[in-house]
Amino acid sequence: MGAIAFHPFVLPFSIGVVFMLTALISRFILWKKKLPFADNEKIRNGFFTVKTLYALKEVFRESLLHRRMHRVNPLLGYMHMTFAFGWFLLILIGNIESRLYSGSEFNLPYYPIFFQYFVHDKTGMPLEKVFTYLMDMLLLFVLSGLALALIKRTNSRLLGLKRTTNIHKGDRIALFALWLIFPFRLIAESITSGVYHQGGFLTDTFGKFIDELLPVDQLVVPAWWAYSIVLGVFFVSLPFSRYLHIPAEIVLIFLRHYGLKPSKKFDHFSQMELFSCPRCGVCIDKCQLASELNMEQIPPGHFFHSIRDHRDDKEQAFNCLLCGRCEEICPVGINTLDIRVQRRHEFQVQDNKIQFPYLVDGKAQHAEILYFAGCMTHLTPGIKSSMIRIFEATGLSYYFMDEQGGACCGRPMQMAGRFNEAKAMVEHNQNIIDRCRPVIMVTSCPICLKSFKEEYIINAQLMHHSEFINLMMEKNKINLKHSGLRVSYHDPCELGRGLKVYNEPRKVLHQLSDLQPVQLEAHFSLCCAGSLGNTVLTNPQRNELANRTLDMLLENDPDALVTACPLCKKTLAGSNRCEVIDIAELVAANLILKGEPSRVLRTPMYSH
Amino acid sequence: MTRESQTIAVIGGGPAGLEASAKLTGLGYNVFILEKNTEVGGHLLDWDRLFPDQQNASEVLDAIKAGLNENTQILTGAEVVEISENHRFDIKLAGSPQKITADAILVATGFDVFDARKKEEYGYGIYDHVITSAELETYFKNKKEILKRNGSPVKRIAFIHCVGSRDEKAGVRHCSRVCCVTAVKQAIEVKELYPDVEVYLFYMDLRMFGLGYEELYKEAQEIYNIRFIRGRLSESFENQDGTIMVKVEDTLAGKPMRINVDLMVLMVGILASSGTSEMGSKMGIGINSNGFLKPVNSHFSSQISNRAGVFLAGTCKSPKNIEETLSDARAAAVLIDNYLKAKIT
Amino acid sequence: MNVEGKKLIWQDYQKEIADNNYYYVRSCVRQTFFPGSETAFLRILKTELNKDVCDQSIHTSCTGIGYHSDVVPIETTMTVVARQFALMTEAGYKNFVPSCITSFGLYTEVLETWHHFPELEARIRENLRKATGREFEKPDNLAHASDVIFKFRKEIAAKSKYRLINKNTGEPIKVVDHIGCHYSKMFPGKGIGGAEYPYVLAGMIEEWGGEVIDYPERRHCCGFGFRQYLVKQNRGYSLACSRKKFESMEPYEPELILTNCPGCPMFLDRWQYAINEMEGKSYGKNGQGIPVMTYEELAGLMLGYDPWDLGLQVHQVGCESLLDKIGIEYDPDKKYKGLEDKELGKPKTPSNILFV
Amino acid sequence: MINFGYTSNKDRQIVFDENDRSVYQILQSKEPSVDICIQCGTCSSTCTTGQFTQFSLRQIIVNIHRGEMDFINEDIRKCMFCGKCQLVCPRSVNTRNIIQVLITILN
Repeated sequence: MGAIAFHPFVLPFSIGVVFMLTALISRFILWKKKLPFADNEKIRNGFFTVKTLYALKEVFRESLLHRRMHRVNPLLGYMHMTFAFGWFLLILIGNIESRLYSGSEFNLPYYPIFFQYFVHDKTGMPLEKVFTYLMDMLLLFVLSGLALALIKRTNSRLLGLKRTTNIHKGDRIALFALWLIFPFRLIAESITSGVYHQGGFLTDTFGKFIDELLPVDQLVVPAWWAYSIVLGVFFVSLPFSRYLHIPAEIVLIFLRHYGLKPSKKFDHFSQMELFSCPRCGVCIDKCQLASELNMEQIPPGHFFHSIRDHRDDKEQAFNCLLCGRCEEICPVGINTLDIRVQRRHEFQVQDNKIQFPYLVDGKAQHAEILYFAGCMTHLTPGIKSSMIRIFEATGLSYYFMDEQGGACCGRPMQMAGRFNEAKAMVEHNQNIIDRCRPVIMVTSCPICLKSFKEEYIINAQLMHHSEFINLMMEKNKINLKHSGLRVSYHDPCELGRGLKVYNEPRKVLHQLSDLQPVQLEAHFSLCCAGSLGNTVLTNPQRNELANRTLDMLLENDPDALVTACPLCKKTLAGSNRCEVIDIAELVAANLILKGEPSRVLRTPMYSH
Repeated sequence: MTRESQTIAVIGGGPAGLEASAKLTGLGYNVFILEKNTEVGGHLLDWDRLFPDQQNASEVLDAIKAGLNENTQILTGAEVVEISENHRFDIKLAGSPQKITADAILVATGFDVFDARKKEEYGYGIYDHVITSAELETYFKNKKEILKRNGSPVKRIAFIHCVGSRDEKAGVRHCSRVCCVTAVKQAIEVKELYPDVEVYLFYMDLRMFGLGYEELYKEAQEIYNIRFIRGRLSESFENQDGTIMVKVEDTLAGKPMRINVDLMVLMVGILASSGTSEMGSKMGIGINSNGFLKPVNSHFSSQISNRAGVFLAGTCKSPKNIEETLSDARAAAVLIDNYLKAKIT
Repeated sequence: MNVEGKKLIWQDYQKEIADNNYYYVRSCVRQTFFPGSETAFLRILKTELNKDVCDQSIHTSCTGIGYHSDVVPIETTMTVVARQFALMTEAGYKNFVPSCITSFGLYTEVLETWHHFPELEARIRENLRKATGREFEKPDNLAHASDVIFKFRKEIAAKSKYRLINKNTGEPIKVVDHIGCHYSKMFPGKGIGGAEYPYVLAGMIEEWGGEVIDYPERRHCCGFGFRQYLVKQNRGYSLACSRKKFESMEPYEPELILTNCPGCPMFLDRWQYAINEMEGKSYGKNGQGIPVMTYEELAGLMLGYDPWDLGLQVHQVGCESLLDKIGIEYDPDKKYKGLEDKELGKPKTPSNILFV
Repeated sequence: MINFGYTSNKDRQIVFDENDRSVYQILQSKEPSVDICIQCGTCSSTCTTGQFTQFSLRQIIVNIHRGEMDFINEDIRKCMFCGKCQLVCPRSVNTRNIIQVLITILN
């Protein structure tokens, strides 16, 4: 060996790497300094624990292998994997190869990258043939991913994506650089092999082919220049493009393992989540606003992009159903809903005046069960009366907290990003609940339940009425007969994706009825479009969405559609396309009561 | 006797009279249409387009007239002076030796619009920029520009509902029914012609009873930006610059309100026409407390008068829209046929 | 504005006014507010028009203010009214002419009530008989004093020394009329021209050469409204009513406000001063007030009576500017001199602008 | 200036032409459904906040249209945003966004 291998063409690459590392490290240091003390403490405490190992494992599985992405969309997963894992292996194996060859622990960083230029004869190197084959294999692997990326850009449907993300200026440079890296590497290595015949099955063959056509000995240096330049360009542009998601996601995974969580405010953790978005585009098709109403800019892929580019994202922030379908599907596990609400909060007028001075202490009464119907339930009196009937059937004592109406739970205000106002309502209701000291607290409205779970401190078993009914059923406190109806179940967003209550309502319905499957269920269920999370949608737009949801729900022509949320019930019933009933109503109508004939649910109003 | 040998006198050549005549001649009867004016067609002649679908009034009139056949004799300028009965009806016409003999009479003498001058405090006939809905309709029909007296453009228009309807002070207790939707229709037409004009409707209640009327109302709000203010005009005044100061109570805001407009359109109500009252008294037909002719039963024989052989159709009985008027006329034709058939056998 | 349309309405509200032998009943408050007015009325009728007018001192208040303030019950009021009619009957007159608009409205209301409820009239006759031993006939003709002047407006014009014309420009003087609410708002048929476009004062203005100015708040009350003014706490409401009228008429630049009610000239005159004292705002030209007059005062001026004999010195808003415009001669030194040159005392001048 | 012991009462009349009605125009541009309100009062009768206060979205809308802006800013802050009004509105006015937009405009 002797002299250090060097050629000026290594400069673009080297400068690029140094620049990128400097930019990234300084960015992360600055960012970490701004983290609240508690978060820094968590990082310090977690660093030298097994958490780091778990984080590394997840980085390997997610950042390199893209396991979650595979689950969502195998082709897309493969594409991401080739780039991430393939390139990673190229670097890793290339490093090993060059070290084995040089026998030195110390290598200049560019040496393995341009190894094929500096070394033409690897004779005597251990496993020489294996490495040559492996490196060509890996290059082919990455190139196959590149082919998919090109297809995605030109015809995303072939990859199972109806829509894909758009590219913007900064991204475009990085994207083209990235695309060019591997073809240029192939060309550089092949040309070099054309002269020195050192390559493997891919580069050697391709090198011979080029040798036939062109004067390869004159092209060696230019080809390596080109390869080095695109690498340099990519590295320089990385911190300013969407490819920042590569390092950001890794950091995010560590942070999550150290116990950092999104807060209410749009803070540095949110920004890290934002930068972790690879803009893969899987959220776009899942967003009903994008897929049904062509509101392309609403899904997180675009929304985050607007925030990152400091474009006006107000409309995007507010015009979202907060149904959670994007969060459910996100391969990176970004808290898309939290970020949406955080952004809303940014747009809201911060008001520190005393909120709702008119809310004075409400009446409280101790009972085993505390029932909070919720505002919306007051517009569906059938649910209220059914719940009372069910409570009475259980023989437990209950207190109907908002029987005469009460303050809102605060969730709609929370979703609008007006936290101070929401807090005032929470405090009001919390006070009443504390004084009631229930064993079980039941609510009919999943929207309220979500608020109770997240914003309140409730020292009781807190549950939705479908969970309560299931519990009572399992404890034999109530007995049900089969209604004889074929029903389909609509998962309310807040109950399902929001609170992960999927099984209880289904267990109850299996007892009561002939439950029909629907195409999109549970995690993947569609939103009814009545959501209080959205203030912008017009009524015709909501109707359109509700009808598409109904199309799916009514596929199996059920006798009735069952749901577990007063708002979903009202919204879906508004179309007059089928009978929509709440699970509580179905239960109440089919209770087996001692000494009293059970009521029969009235015949469906609408035939279809 | 056959249908061909029997004659029916239809008094009034408006939509009801013409439609009934068409159906009766279609059945084979001979019909005399006695029209006081120089032309048949009634108020449809003055109307431009009809709510809620903006169909041309002249098209509707032509369609009705197309149903008439050669058994119809139209006598215009024919004013009924006297009707005597001697098995059949003998009708004497003013200034004409000709006497019409008929086996049955259909009264279709229609309505008059309320004389807005009676609401002195609204200033019709006194202030320069106060017109009635009927006048506005002639503006539309004659493609006359809606301008201020000095030729400058009108920037703001107020439509005043219930002028001579539901107003005991004006001696009218009933609701004229069609003016609400007419106001909405005319407001939209104004906005179509002059999109920049601000249009305000002052109402007590908006009675959008027909299919498509509510939709028209919503369209007025949504598409044409027409504003509805719930308050009834108490009085108006002409300002120095000729604009009209409208004084209402904005009942929804719970405050008195004043607003200056360039033009005020009074939605005049529907009253029994002078001819209707005259026929009622001449033939001894019952008149209800609103001045309209009273059928023997307003539910199941609403086209039959208390006098045998005399039938009633159209707005001489109550305010109606065109559809109701024509249906009523056809019903009357059937009842007349039943009556005469019974006589034949 | 279409004057022809207005005239059509005026035609509908014609009113029978007796042409001689009047029994005149005075107003409680006018004699102190505008003391020259009633004297001028009698002088015009007796000396200019040679009419027979009976002016007695034995009649009382009609109780109108008390009645409208809810302190005098209606039966008491009716009995007092019956006594006034009895005095007329005893004096041998049949044509009743009150000076006050409130009285006129009240007499009209009482007569209408008796017309519809004869048993009530019988009871009142009985009351009067028991209380005073008097009997009465209902008047054949009831007309307000302004109706009488309206009736003879042409005769007055014929005898006039002046006309309502600016002598410098030859333009007619711009006059706004303000009719007392109780003149025709309660019984439009009893007022000349009805309630919406009353003609009683407009007719005089036109006949005497002036130009009648209509303005949007013409129909609005002056703000007297008894209870509004009599209770000090409510007085701001009274003031606000007059202010609304001033603000509405201001752009028309009226040169005179003509009235026919006891309260209206009082408030339209004094509130101009009060507003000026409170806020420094005045509604006339050059920071002056708008002169306010009663129809008798105006008629007297037209006939060449001395302004100080007519009592114009007790007006808050000075009338000299108007007198100068018309060219009426007057002696400024005599303004505050009473009969036989007795000093009346001068009013305190408003602090910020010259009103008097 | 003299204090007479009383002042001129404030006129209650809505002087339409002099009132500042710009807020309605902005509201209308940001939430067009405000135009189709028929002032039926269903929203104000179902209103959760209405149980505790005189809050009435119906009156807020009409007052803003007339340019009567007194107390509007305080009033809109009473709304709890629960959305019942939106569910009951016969004209499907986007009631919650009206509040949202007003809060933004008025601050």
